[in-house]
Amino acid sequence: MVPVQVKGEVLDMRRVGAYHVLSLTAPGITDITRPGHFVTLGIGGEESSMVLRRAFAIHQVQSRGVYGGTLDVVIGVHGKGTRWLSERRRHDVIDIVGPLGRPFVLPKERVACVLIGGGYGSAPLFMLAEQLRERGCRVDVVVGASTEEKLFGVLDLKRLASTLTITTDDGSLGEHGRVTDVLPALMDRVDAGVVYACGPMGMLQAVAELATERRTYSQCAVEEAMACGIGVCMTCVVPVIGEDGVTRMLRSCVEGPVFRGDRVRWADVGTIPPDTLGAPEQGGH
Amino acid sequence: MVPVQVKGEVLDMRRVGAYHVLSLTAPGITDITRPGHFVTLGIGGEESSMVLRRAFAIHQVQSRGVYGGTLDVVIGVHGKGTRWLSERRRHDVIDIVGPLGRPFVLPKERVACVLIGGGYGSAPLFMLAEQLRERGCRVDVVVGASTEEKLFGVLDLKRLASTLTITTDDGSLGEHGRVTDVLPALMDRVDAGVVYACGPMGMLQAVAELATERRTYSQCAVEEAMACGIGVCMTCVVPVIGEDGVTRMLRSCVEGPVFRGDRVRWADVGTIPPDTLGAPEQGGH
Amino acid sequence: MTRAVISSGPMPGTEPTMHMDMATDLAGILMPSPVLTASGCAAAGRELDQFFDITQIGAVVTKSVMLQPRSGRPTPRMAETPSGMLNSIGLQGPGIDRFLEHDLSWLDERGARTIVSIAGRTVDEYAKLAARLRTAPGVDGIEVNISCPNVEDRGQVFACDPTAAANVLQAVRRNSDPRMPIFAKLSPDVTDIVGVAESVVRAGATGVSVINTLLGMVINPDTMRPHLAGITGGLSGPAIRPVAVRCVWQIRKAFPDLPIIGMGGIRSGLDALEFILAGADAVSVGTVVFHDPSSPMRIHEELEQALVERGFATVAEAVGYAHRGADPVDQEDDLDFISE
Amino acid sequence: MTRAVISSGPMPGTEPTMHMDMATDLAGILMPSPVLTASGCAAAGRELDQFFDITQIGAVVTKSVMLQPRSGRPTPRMAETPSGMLNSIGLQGPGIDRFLEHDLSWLDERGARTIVSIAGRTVDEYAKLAARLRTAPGVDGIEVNISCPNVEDRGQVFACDPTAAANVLQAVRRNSDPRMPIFAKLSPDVTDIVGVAESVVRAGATGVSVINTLLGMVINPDTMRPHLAGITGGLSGPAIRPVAVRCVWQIRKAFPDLPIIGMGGIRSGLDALEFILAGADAVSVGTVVFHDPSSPMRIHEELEQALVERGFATVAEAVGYAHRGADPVDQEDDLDFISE
Ligand SMILES: Cc1cc2nc3c(=O)[nH]c(=O)nc-3n(C[C@H](O)[C@H](O)[C@H](O)COP(=O)(O)OP(=O)(O)OC[C@H]3O[C@@H](n4cnc5c(N)ncnc54)[C@H](O)[C@@H]3O)c2cc1C
Ligand SMILES: Cc1cc2nc3c(=O)[nH]c(=O)nc-3n(C[C@H](O)[C@H](O)[C@H](O)COP(=O)(O)OP(=O)(O)OC[C@H]3O[C@@H](n4cnc5c(N)ncnc54)[C@H](O)[C@@H]3O)c2cc1C
Ligand SMILES: Cc1cc2nc3c(=O)[nH]c(=O)nc-3n(C[C@H](O)[C@H](O)[C@H](O)COP(=O)(O)O)c2cc1C
Ligand SMILES: Cc1cc2nc3c(=O)[nH]c(=O)nc-3n(C[C@H](O)[C@H](O)[C@H](O)COP(=O)(O)O)c2cc1C
Ligand code: FES
Ligand code: FES
Repeated sequence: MVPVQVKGEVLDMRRVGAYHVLSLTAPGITDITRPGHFVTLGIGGEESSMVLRRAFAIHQVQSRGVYGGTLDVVIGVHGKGTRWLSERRRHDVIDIVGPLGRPFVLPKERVACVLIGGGYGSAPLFMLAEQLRERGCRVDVVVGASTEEKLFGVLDLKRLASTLTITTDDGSLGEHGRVTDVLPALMDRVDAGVVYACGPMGMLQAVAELATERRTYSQCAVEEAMACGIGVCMTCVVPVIGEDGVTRMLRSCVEGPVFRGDRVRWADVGTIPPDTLGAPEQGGH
Repeated sequence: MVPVQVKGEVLDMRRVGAYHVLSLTAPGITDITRPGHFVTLGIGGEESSMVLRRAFAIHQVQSRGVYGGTLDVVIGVHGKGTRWLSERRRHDVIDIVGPLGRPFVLPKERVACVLIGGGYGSAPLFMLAEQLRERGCRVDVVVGASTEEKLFGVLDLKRLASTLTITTDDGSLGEHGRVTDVLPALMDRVDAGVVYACGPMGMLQAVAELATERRTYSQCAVEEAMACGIGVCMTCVVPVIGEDGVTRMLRSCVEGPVFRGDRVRWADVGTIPPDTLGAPEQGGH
Repeated sequence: MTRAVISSGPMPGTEPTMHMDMATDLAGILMPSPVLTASGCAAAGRELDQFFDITQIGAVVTKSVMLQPRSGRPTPRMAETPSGMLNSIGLQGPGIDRFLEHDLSWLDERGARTIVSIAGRTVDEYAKLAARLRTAPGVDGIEVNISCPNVEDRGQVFACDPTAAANVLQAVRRNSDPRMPIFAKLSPDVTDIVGVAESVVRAGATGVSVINTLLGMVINPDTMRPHLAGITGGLSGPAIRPVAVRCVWQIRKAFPDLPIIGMGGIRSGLDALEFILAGADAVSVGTVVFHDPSSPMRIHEELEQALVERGFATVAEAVGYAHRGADPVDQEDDLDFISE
Repeated sequence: MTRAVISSGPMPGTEPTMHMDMATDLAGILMPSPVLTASGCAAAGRELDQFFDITQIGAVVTKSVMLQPRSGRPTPRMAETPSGMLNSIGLQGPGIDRFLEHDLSWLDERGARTIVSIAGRTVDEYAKLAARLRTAPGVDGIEVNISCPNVEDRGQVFACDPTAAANVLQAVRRNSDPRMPIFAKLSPDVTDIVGVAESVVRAGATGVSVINTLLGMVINPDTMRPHLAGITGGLSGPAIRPVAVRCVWQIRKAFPDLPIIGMGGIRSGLDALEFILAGADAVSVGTVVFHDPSSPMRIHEELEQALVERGFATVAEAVGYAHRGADPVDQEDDLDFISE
């Protein structure tokens, strides 16, 4: 899979709850996209003061049709770049690079899969759910958010999943609480073989720890601030334990964003654990 | 006259020859605008890398109506700021400061006036012509440009002026040549009392010198690069001889843009003439 | 640091329209706001007074004035650059006499607080300027622009040499009322800005203004020559903000109690807050005035809002707040890589 | 200056699609283009080779490598700033052994020209790195990143002290093949960059790379703490371009024949032209690669177009062209004001 850089045309921009769903033409990208891939978008036009691209999980792709491949991303307005994006209109042109990153790994066997999405983190789970079902896997989905309008795609996910469980911190929809409150029971009930998660770091940590405790294989898509998105700048690192037991600071844009949940040192994210390869304390430098 | 800073809404943007005519609501500005005033416009939106405003002569004002005052400016696309402006559409909002600068001085007597515009320099002459005619002055207009499509407002000026003479460098419309080729004969013919000019520096110099030779009073609106447009930065200076015979570097944004043609040291623009007040060579500093 | 004691965190649920007391004591200058204008970006206040009431901001810092009238440099004097601009005005100005008569007296009558910026070509010129200001009414403080070449030392810029800088400040101090607050305006174009700060403070500066512009240049692609008539110019605007914040941070870290006026690319209340958290007691708005002539007042209001939302009761509480607490990373900073 | 002789002006009517020979001789490195990548912004070329053919640009300048593997700094490692960014990566890297095996060998096989950037914490580490490179195939040049703190001298950054900088360059020169082009990468955070250049050239540097990032910082308005885990970081991107062009200009003026690689905020072919006219023999594209991963190739093409339009037959003709002719203003520059 080789990422490409293309000019995409805005086909549609619509509000869904607290989010904006942006549909773009993306010739050359959609054919090779797999669930968990992301794109980066150029921001603010030619004379923009914002020099860095913004990363978004690919939500959906439509490979055929008159536009030769289109994709959707789900945008939560956070700062000035996402605000600018949310103001784009039909026919505006946006620079796209993708597909980027390592996608979710799909099981060879027909195991039961539990998919967990926090906020807009449910966006990449749609494609994942579809492909898992095509392989004959049972798919159960849990989505959570602080409040109802920050849930994304509840209706569609209901259609894609055997069961959909919803949690909100304020109880405005579904269970009152967090995704991890309902996860253990669900994992037991369906005899989960794999857990997939995408959402805020805190949620990923909790989900991964739960899965690891229960010796269930987990795959988590992390979100670290990225300057380049293509592996050349080293801004997006997280501490990950390798096959050899050694912790390294891995680039989440190319070695992630999807990591095995039991390999990421969640509690140490934002630090350099002292036993990391090349850490300052080690080896005297 | 106190300038104000207001948010203007784009009412219309239309192409006229090589130019774009931008109509904006400008409450509070239009009532106090006089011919020769200019406005500065904020460029590129909030996250723009372009921190400086751009200056434009006020072409027309409509003081009443549902919008509580609207104004037109004529934009020649030159660099990135004017390109951005030319891409604005109805309902976009633009930050306006104005009216700025010293306007043209109008004669007390009913003298014959010759107005000369180079390129978009004809834009501020419309209001001027109207007001001169209201005072009973005869108005003759000369407009020149490199080529036909860089002439602005030929049809309307024909209506406003007793005679309209057109020159183009390439002969594509009107006389083949420069405005100064036709000016002496015209001045003689109408017995010009005042000459008004707006256009490129080279043209202003030629017109002013012609007028001064013939002892005709002239008023020239200059165009120097301006960082602030309101008199606080000192970037826009030109060498001007004062009533006391002393040359000073005067701010064209507040002491101009309209200067007496015989007072500007045209040949020395872009230098500090050695006899300027405070010049390095003088007084040993 | 002692200046930055605050126990309460941000107060959630604070009304977005709440007001607080923005009063600021800058080295004894009592001001209704910590927001000032930057020298050279507000002339002597008159023009901006058309856009907002200049008595409502902290103070007007006037364009650097010299002993004699000065014509400045030829045009072009400016170039726009990404998120910034270059200027090369050459300190055009009326000279101190006309400034006192015409500009300072107007500011005084108008009731604005005024910090007068002075610039000289020799230590003696600075001394004379200070002496002239000593008897002038309406001077609340002096800012000493030392980013000028010393004609007695092969044009070496005072601000780039700690000794030369100290000589200027000492001369100004000696010729001023002992109670007059004197700010040395520092250049970022030095290897060690903290060292220069130390030097001017020892020489008698009450505080420092940081930063002046960075030396830069633009080549015009059409003429294929330097765009500015002066060849090089001073870079200002939002582009330089991270450099300015770093300079304020370093100086505040070294001098917990030194009055600091911070500036460099401030465009919004949050930008002003950044400087205050880094350690500035007050802030100056420069280039952004050209973009938005009402900005000093707007920034004052946005800053007030930002401080209220974060639960600060006074401006002083926020000064240097980013330095609070122990900071292990900061400790090892010097031994790690400062730049890639 | 002798490098910049051209008699013909721009040729009007030149076809916009015309090509020219972009071949560039950078201190003996023969390259098909004067456009390089900047160290730390292209890793070791592999990732960018997905977006354009890295053998078609001048050279890949690799991320600064150290003797040992290095984990770098904690995150956050970056902040976006107006027209720029701050980074504080802390030179994360695999160490020289793995770099040679894994990265350099790939670049060599791929047929790309490679300038290897090295970084050390002591003069001895630089010496060892140079010695390791001496026997490695595929090294076309060495860039010595001296913006590192000297652990043997209280963390004083090598690049900020002409003597320390010279010691590093001397050690690298002594341990390298005498014909190996060695570039000292200079920091703009100094009072006198020409002095540092002089010092490293005397010590054996073949040329200089200018500029590295400016030291900056951002305070996060939410946490009210420095945004970067490393507190300060390096400012790069279009925001710093005027500073970078000025540094190239000053060094070219002092050294008419010194090979110079210019960089700092290059985004377009016209930006690259600006550096070349100011005196750079070649240019590196850094931060803008993050914005546009194809940019080095795009900039090569835009630069070619810009040179053709201006009537240059070779890149070398344009190098330093902005210095041409007598310049009265420039003469008096030193005695006038360099900054407001
Ligand atoms: C792999 C990946 C996938 C993502 N998928 C989505 C998605 O599907 N939908 C969505 O709404 N958002 C997604 N994000 C987060 C999105 O990239 C940020 O919200 C966005 O970059 C914030 O930009 P801003 O201009 O609004 O904020 P600003 O605060 O102005 O951004 C300043 C800088 O910080 C970076 N930054 C700030 N917050 C984040 C963040 N949370 N994550 C990464 N970088 C950040 C920005 O990229 C930018 O460089 C994803 C991030 C990553 C890394
Ligand atoms: C008093 C006055 C009245 C003007 N009236 C008009 C008008 O009616 N119609 C019109 O099309 N143009 C007018 N101009 C010129 C117009 O302001 C410039 O064309 C415009 O600023 C160029 O901006 P840009 O972003 O396209 O070019 P850029 O080259 O990107 O501009 C870069 C910087 O240089 C300044 N600059 C560049 N060229 C000029 C110039 N010719 N004059 C002044 N500043 C310049 C810009 O303001 C900006 O700060 C006027 C200028 C002045 C001073
Ligand atoms: C056009 C212009 C003129 C300036 N003149 C002076 C001056 O006379 N004296 C001085 O100390 N600083 C002067 N400065 C520097 C500013 O006061 C300020 O230190 C610098 O521009 C950084 O702030 P800013 O980014 O907000 O503009 C000038 C800056 C500009 C842009
Ligand atoms: C993320 C990042 C990492 C960098 N790493 C290095 C490095 O390892 N070695 C080095 O000499 N310069 C490094 N630099 C500096 C660049 O090579 C370059 O000198 C500087 O960024 C200015 O160019 P630019 O504005 O085009 O980025 C780095 C810059 C960035 C933005
Ligand atoms: S974002 Fe640049 S390496 Fe990951
Ligand atoms: S443009 Fe600032 S003084 Fe005229």
